[in-house]
Amino acid sequence: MSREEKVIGVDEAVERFVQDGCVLGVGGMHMHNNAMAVIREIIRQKKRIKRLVTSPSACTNADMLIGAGLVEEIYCSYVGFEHLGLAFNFRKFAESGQLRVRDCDEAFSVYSLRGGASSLPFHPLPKGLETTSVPKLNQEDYKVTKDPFTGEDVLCVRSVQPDVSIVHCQKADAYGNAIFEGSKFTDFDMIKASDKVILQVEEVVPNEYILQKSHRIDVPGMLVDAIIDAPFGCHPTASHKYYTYDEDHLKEYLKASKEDFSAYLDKYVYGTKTNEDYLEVIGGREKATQLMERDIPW
Amino acid sequence: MSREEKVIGVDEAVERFVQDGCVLGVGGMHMHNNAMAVIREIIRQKKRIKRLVTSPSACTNADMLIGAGLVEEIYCSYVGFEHLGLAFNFRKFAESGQLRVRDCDEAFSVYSLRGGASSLPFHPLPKGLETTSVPKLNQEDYKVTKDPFTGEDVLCVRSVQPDVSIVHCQKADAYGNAIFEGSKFTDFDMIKASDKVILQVEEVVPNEYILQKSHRIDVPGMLVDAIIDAPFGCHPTASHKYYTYDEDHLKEYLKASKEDFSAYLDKYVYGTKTNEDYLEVIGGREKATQLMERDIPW
Amino acid sequence: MVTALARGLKDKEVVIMGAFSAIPMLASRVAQLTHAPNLTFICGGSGAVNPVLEPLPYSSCDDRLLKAECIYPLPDVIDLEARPEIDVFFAGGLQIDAKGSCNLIGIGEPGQMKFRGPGSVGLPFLSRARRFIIYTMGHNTRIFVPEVDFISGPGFIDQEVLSSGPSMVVTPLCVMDFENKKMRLKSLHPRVTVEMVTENTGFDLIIPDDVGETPLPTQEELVHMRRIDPMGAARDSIQ
Amino acid sequence: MVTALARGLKDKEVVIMGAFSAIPMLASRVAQLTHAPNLTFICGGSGAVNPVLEPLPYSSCDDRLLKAECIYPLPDVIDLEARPEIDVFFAGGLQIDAKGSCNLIGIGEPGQMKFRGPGSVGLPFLSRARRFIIYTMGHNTRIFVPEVDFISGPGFIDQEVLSSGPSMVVTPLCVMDFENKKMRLKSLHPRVTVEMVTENTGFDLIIPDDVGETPLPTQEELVHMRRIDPMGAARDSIQ
Repeated sequence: MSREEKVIGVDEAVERFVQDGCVLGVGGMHMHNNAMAVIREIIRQKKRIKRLVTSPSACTNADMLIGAGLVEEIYCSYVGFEHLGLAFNFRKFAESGQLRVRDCDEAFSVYSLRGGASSLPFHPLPKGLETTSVPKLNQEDYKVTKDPFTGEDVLCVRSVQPDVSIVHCQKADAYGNAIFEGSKFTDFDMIKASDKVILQVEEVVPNEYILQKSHRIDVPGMLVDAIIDAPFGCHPTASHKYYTYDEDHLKEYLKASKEDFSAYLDKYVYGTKTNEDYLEVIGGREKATQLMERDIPW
Repeated sequence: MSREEKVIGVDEAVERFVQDGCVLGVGGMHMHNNAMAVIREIIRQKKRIKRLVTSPSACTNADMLIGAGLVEEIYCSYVGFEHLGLAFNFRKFAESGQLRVRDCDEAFSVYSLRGGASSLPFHPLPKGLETTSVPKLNQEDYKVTKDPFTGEDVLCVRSVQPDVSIVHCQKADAYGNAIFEGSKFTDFDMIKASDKVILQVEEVVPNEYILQKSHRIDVPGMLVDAIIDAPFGCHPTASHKYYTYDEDHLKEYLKASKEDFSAYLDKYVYGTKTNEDYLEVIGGREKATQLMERDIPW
Repeated sequence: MVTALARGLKDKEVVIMGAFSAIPMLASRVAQLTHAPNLTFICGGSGAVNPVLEPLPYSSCDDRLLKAECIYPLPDVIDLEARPEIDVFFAGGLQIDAKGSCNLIGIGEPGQMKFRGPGSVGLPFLSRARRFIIYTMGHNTRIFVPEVDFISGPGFIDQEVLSSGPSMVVTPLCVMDFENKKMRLKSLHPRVTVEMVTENTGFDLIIPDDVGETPLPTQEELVHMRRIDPMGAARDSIQ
Repeated sequence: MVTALARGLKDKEVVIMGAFSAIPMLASRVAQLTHAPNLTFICGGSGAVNPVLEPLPYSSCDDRLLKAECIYPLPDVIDLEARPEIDVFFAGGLQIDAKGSCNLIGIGEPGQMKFRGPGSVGLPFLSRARRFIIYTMGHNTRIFVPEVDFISGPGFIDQEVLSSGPSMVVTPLCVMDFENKKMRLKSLHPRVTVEMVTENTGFDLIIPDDVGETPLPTQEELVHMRRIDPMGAARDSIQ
């Protein structure tokens, strides 16, 4: 008998692991490490998302799914484009009521997933967070219990366990043992909390590489269900230590989302069948080289 | 102005940061990474410990303090010597009532410190852990509250924030930025939960080394109050990837703790003033070489 | 702005900032290189602790921050935000009110916002930081309102919080602080008048007799700023 | 013992073990190299996932385990112990009873134990593992008792738990399983008789008609065992 590899095509991964009506986690933060190759495939397959779970700061990963009309509700700590501006699909769908926003904050993003990762029924919050408007706006996910040691009221959040999460790592072997070369954001807790995990990677490395670097392995393979080999798969966002975000493309995206987002989707998502197609459309090797070449301190 | 270094003598560190009657955390697990140079100094200075907090599996780090008569109570998930046998000081003091044992388990060890690290008033447990004798034996630290989302009863543990913790890392710079070369056990959560942290290290490395390895730094310096430069300071336990535990010495220790522990303390603790003295008494360079030379797969 | 923020930080403090923070990052690094060598600063989502910052990036999660003393995982950063270790939290908002509360949730009524904001992110932790500093890239009456529509980060509110509250507000026009829990003009940036500030503030700002001028950067500060920020990320941030 | 344990593991299972685990570590690695290539095993406190194990160390936290596919931090391992991912938990105890409950707390009455045990460590998580396997380095009436004085890890108890309970017990004398939630002899190791087992067991063990002989290691298993464990850590573990 021999060991089974988990590297499969993005189309197969989405077909098998992303069910219509699922609770979907998407990793990455701001315009970094968004697993866009898989997210574009979710849009191609028109999978409907019951509830979207993100890091404390979501970006295109959430906004594109929303703009494609696939998201029913979102746990929202922040959706935006940092210094590049606001997320227009998110705003439009939220303001028109097509998207239900379950307001939350950074503490919810982290502790709800940690509660999920530890199989806790709920997760208490540190004192003070009850003073904002967030728990008042979202009484479904923030509730009060008694501290059994002091009898005082304590605000708690619901534990969250996504049905499936889509996370980007820089390297993994064929069995799912994976390395974040840069920041991990909240992706590791998301992986731990999720029932199924699709890992998009820049490169698949040999198992021997993993064994030589055991002190650097962030994700043990047992937590991973499918590996998608998608170089430049984060575009237009960055993949830490591999390439930076494509500011020109993000500005084009933001303009499109203000004006005619379906044209954007037609050109870049429905009009491309694979990650390779997509990379040709956004500018091929020349664009890739440009995003890799930059001043770095390390 | 220039940046202040945190490397100080072990005597000064214990005088300044370990108060009589404190809640003390000691890092390491089984016969690995016990910060014994600092613990021996605590015994020399006869600091009284109100409550001892350990990893899920304590060893000499707890047993020696108990045998020196300094510990009033202990959160006990396990105190022992794994394949080498039971902890006799612990047994003797527990059975005679001189030591108050607050029975707990691995889940308590981890989640009570995580609760402390996150400033939570308490920490819920996953369902099922209420079925053992542990919460019945320790109703002070295990209590039941309501899940505010379902109304069901949920067993919870007290959050723990040690006044000071003594942890061993392999490397740190003079500002406390530190690396665990091997396993971290539960030491990182202990550091996060503690008010003050004394870090014992095998070697102090330059800040430039840290900046070159930023992806490998486990502890940011802001969490560390004092750094103790103590090569071989874990003896008779191991320091991961530096040297193994001294099985002969541990057997001598266990024999002494069954028979005449004060003679052991006189010879190895009260009879030595510094870590350097101690290393001479246990066999000097020859012993050190022997513990470093062994078959390793990496 | 950078100079005012840098001088607002003290030696040995631990400082944290979130999204859109080129200016606070630069200010922290300048403080560290001048009067506050023992300052620790943490760049939000990237987890970078004391990054070298050459060059200063636009994004708080940029991988160019990762030459640092530690890449502290974000969940650990968030644990830290709840601990007394954080001395200064840098905050901002779509709306900021006279008592220093900040709003990133939106504008309008619950359930029918006419403007949906991005969300509160880390601002709720303002309730636990020793103090916080507000900075904003614009200064107008849409931002500075009498009372925020929603509270993402509490300023001086009626409920008790652990934080001592906001200590300073820095905008492209001026520096402000607080007197009896209400915002007060402290100093004007060069070429700015009191009228320019009051016209662009949607509530009655306390105007003391001795409004000073915001100090200009010293030669030393300028040298550091130019070396750290060759791309001009800080300047580009101002609207 | 190693062979019996190895064959008790199935392909694709995730297996976890705690302290004093030279034998389960060796058994897991042998299973992986023979019939279960997709088995994942985690060595307790070290956090080593799928270590190469050459040489097999005595301590479950030894740094010689750290040539592995991941060094998974212990708190994360403990989170995993509460998740449905763990198929098999290796357990043991000072006392083990007919229903498979294990005790590491001590012997005697609460508040006045005549023998204070080391403590329960990870055994409470037996309530959540899909199933668990008990192994013990001795087989006598002090260990195998009618009812444990304290429950560290619940076997077939009255309360409902998520686990399907203990599936197998391996001792230096024999292999046992469970029938109607009570322990039953399954096979005898070479040169062991039914009487030797019953005399050393403090309760009425179910003795079926067809007690088999525990299979000997195959040549392939022996080759792996000798290469992985040149120091004889597994053999030394048996009392």
